[in-house]
Amino acid sequence: MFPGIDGFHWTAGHVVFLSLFFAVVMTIAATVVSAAQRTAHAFRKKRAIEFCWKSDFAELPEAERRCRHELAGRVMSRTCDNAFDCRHCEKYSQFAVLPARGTVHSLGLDYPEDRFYHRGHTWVKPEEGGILTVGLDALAEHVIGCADSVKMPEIGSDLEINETAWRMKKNGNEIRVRAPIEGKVVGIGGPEEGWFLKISPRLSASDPVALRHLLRGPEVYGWISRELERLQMQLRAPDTPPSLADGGVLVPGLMDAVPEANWDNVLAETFLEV
Amino acid sequence: MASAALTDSRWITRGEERTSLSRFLLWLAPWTVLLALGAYAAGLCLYFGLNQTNMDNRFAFGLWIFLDLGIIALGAGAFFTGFLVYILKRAELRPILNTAVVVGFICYSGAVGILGIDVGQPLRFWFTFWHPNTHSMLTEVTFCITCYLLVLCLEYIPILLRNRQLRKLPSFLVFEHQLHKLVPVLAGVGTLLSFFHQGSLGGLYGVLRGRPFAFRQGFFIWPSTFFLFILSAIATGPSFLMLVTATVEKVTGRRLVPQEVFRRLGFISGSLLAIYVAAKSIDTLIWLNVTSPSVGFAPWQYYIYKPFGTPILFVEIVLLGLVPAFLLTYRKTAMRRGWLLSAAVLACAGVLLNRFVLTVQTLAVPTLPFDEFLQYTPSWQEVASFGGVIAYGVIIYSLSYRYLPMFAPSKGENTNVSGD
Amino acid sequence: MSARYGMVIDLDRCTGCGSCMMACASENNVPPLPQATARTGLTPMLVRKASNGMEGGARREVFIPIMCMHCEHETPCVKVCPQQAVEVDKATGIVMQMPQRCLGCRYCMTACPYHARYFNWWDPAWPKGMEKSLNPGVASRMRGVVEKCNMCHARLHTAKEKAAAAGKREIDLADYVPACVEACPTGAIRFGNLADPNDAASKEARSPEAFRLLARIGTEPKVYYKSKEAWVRALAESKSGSVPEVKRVEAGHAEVQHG
Amino acid sequence: MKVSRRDLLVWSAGAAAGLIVTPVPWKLLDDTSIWSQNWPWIPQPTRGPVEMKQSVCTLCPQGCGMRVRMAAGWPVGVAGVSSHPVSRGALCPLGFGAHQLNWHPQRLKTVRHRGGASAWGDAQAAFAKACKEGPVVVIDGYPGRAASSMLESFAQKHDGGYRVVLSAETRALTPYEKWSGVPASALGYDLENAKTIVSFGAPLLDGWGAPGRFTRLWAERAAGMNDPQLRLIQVDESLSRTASRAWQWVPVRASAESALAAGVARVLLEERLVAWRGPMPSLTLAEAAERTGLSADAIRDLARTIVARTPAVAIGNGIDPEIAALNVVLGAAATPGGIVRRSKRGAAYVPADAAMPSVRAALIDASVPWDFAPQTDAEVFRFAAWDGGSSRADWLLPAPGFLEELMDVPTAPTLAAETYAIAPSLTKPPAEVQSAAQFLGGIDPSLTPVDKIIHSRCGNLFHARAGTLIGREATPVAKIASAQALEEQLQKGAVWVGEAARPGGWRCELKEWPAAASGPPENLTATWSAPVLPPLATKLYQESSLREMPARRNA
Repeated sequence: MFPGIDGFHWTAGHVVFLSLFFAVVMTIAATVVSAAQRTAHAFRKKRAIEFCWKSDFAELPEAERRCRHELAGRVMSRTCDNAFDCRHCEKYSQFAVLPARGTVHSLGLDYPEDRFYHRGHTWVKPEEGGILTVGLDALAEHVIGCADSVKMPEIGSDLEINETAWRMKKNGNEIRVRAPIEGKVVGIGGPEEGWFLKISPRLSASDPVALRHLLRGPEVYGWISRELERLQMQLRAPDTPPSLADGGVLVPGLMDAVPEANWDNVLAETFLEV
Repeated sequence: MASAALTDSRWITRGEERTSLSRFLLWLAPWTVLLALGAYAAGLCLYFGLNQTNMDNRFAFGLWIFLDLGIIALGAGAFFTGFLVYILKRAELRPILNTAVVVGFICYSGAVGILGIDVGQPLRFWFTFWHPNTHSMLTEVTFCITCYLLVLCLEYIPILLRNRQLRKLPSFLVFEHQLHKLVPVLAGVGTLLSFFHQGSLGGLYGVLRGRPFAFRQGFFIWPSTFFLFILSAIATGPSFLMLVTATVEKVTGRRLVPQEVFRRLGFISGSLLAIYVAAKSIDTLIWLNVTSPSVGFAPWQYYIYKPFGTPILFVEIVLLGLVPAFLLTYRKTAMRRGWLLSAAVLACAGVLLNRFVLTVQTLAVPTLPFDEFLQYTPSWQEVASFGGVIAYGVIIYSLSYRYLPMFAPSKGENTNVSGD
Repeated sequence: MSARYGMVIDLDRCTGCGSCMMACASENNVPPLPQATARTGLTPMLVRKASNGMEGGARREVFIPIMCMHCEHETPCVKVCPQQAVEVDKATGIVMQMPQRCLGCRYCMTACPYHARYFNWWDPAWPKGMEKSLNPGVASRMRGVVEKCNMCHARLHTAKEKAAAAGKREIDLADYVPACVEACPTGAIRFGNLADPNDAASKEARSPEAFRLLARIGTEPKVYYKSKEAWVRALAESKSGSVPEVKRVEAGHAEVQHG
Repeated sequence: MKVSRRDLLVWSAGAAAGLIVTPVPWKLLDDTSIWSQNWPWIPQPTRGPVEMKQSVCTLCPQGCGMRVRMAAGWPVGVAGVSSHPVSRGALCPLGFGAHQLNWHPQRLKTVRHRGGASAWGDAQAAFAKACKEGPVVVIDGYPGRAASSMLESFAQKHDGGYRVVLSAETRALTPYEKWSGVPASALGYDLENAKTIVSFGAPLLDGWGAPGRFTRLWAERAAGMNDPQLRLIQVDESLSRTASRAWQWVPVRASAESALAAGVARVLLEERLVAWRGPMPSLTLAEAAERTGLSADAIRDLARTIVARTPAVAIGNGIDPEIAALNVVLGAAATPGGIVRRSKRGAAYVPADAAMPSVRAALIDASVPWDFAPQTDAEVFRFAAWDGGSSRADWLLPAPGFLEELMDVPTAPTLAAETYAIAPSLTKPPAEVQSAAQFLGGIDPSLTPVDKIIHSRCGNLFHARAGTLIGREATPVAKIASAQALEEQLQKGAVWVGEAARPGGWRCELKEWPAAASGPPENLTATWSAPVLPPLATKLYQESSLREMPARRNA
């Protein structure tokens, strides 16, 4: 194939054949290389997390991908096609003006009105000085109870939205809590005052769209009641029929109370994992 | 308790019901034994040389070449489905796509593995790339198969990376995401390659001027078998996919793909098979009446040797060609799953018989007037390595089925991920 | 002008003694392997037997030495070899097999209609000490490669050296005689340059009694056979052609005998 | 100038890059193919100076001329000598592998006594003892050699017997001894002048006599011709190698040859197709037809065909008086183209196959065919270069192998003229090896050693001034300067050929028609008498359907 090799002579066949062959090889190589490059690029542009979240989101069951406006009863049925990112959702405003029809009733769980809620069961509470506090919501607290171990991020580290904010371990299950908002970690709350993060958001909290993607008001009730329903479905003993989602009060430390359940699935669906 | 016992549930795609790990291992055990036996036999052949086989100077090709041609033909479903989905945009076939890729990967890697044993000097595998003789169909086959195996690996990676644990690593997931967007390119390349080497495999025998039983005239540098092989391969590939899926459904007792997909595959397979049978019949007539006599061989003399009598022609063309083609396309039978699957079995058997006739009968039939008809029975080493490849396939598929989202709806359909 | 070496084998003279096979095997350092059989052995020159299919007094048999036919046109093995381990030497017309480049895929063996190619199924081995008796002009092949008759290429090489030493460009054909030709006790094998119209061999090749096996396949073999008996010449065709032919010839032959 | 490390790095990198575009790395990569060819465990031929030696094949009494290729002092190939007056460039197939015989795994290298290891000393002692205690018989398979005369004179000195195992060709000539008084060893066939040859089962084209002699003759005068100058008629029960090539094949019942001979003779005599007058075979034509399975007409046709073109000669396979008698009837005895007396001399040997009672010991020379078993209970000393297996000899004594000892080559059986040649020793035998002659010389030093005998024989040839010396060119002995020169020529592979036999040097008296041969004719497959076959021959028996592996050869 190269000069100086006995018994080899070039023919037209070689030229055609080899050029074809190398064209193919090049194409294949190019494909791989470009895929690798794009990956690297995504990381450089800090968009890797976004990609991950979006492909995770795509894998979520239909029931978990409901639009907030459906939860609030503004529309009959709508699947979110924007990975819960209402900040860049052009449909948002046109639905947001509609009146909410969701019935607001007691959930037996404490969801204060002054907070915003993320589908990964975290709340966001604006503090003075544009700092935001992020913590686990009541349902998550009830499910997990007291975690065996918690791994909080470093102070000063940057969090992307939907990135794993902190990890908890309970009965051998790993729980990844998704960050409801992007920003820099400025403070960490320990076990005694309940695990929470203090975050200085990338866009200031005063920005109208800064927290638009988080649930509030009636949406929360719609969402939580569905979550409770799902929880009950998942936790019920195989033989008993599903009891109505009448907001039966959750026992704290559910994981210890019902150890035999398939917690792997329950936690995954609760914390938007695939 | 469940957490206490040895479990791999965290590796199984969420929402997929899979049998317990112990039962799965129990299922794998026999196959692993077979695979080990095959590996041992292959080792013998590599260490002591091909005298371990029952091949000889007259029967220079044996069971292995038949295996290669057979599984590569059946593996054609991979590139063809890819072609249908990505190039012809037949989205309804998506559910079968992953299976197609995995099956293709198994078939091709298996074939390449066997080829590695089959040559007398495996250490010199690279010579073909080094001193390529472009007039040899085998060169074309070698080049294309190596490239296509590469392509299949690349198509397999995205499926692999979508495993529940692997995807937790952001870099994997992003790479998978990026690669997946380029898969259509690969599908295109794969189609090109496959068309060529499926054909070249047919050409392999069609060009044998010295073996009038296999020799065919053709178009430009390609004998007619070149095109017949492509046709038969793409005709039976879908049938084989259907069979694999149906088998998995039987083993797992779960419905994996909608019946509609089966019917669709069946129809594609059937109509292509019909075309193939027509072409094959014409080719056979030309061969019997023109090609063969022109080099001094009267057709009847090929078929005076038992068990290779004229019935084999009938079986190949009618029983395993025309009949399944009809069953797969005719509405009434195509609606009935039972008919559909048995037709698919016939179709696959047909392509296998065709490869068998071309590889084995060609060598058995005498050329010189004082030659005698030859017998050949493979040695246990040959059979064992054959079984090893089968076992390898079953194991790879089982693992993929258990740990990868083979039939789970792939992304892209239900949401459009905005790229960079 | 390039030579075209070939042979004309007079089947009427072949007594099937096997001297050619022995001489060939010894010239080319073919190992005597106890485990080799009729189907796995190495016999670059192989004398085979054909009959007119009759029984009793009417039966006739002929011995047919088979070696590589050195096909000139569309040489099947050359066409199929994936890595140019076989080629037709332009200067001599000899089909050269290069074992050191052979992958051992055996595609050429399936391509050869004469079954004149052989595979080294075993490592070559000789009884203790016998390697001292090997022909220094020819290297022994290794397991896993294909080999065949190279028309005693080593002898051609020697002849070339001799010619070169004498400052001649063309070799003297008397210096280049393949082992089988040299060994034949009846002189049944005539070796020569078929491209030279005055060469005895090429003259014989053009005689009406000359024929080639499977000539109609169209590979232009350079090994010719000749016989006065029509039923033997009928062997040029495959069975289909020859079976009825032999019957007719046999009748003729019978009277030839007692006449 | 000063070279920084950085420069070095840059340069080496550049060099590496540059190397890629030269053919060197690719060429090296390509050469790995050649390396992968030469694994250490693959034997390769030993290189060394190549030279051609001329000699004579001594593996059987046919004495074919042999060109031996020597490399680094070892024979690496053999070929025929086209100038050789007898073999004319031909060798038997087995001869072509002979140069590898000395490496045969069954080569005898040590003295063996009743299966156990022993030493020459013991063998010598045992034999000397035997000589004192009683008569010893010396058995030779290749009479007429210098070594033979040593064996013979030893036997005479120690009032023992000298017996000979004659070749089948010579045995076929023994019937004439009775009728003419001429020893069979002095008779031969004048094939060169025959026009019709009737072979009664003799494998004329398959190892009968010197391979080159008849095959060449046949190829020149008969092969493939419808009306050849030399008509070969083969009487054979099956389509043998010779029958399939013969001008005519006469298929007869098994071992009905002599009956056919008698039948033919009767037709010849009754129809007065021959001049000869004498006793008529007792067998009637009808009986002959019945015994042979041929029609009476077929036998008549055969008889007429035989005399249609004369001289005609019948050749039998082994001792068969009726075939000999047929030759007398045909007038083939003592006429050109028939059976001729080739020498005045020629001893009548005592055949070894007769029973040998009251013999103390028997010494068997290496030239005696391996499967010959003496009819005696004496202590047997068997010389052999190879162990053919299943030997009943008490002593197995390792003899020199092929081309390992100096030998002279007397006239081969069936030849029409006398010949003499010398086979020098080309390679040196392994230690521990002795020929029978050397052995006897060791016991009785008064015996003249082989080289002396050869020397004196050359002297006699020279002084006789008869015949021609045929080397590269033929020179009459009369023209040769000295006995010395003659011997040197012979040492270089030249052959002495005596005068052609004069017509009618002898007469045959056939008083009455001989009795039919006792028992079936011996089946002579090849003249090969070595205990083993060359490995390559064994290989070809295995790897081709050309020949059946001889049962008796466990090579």
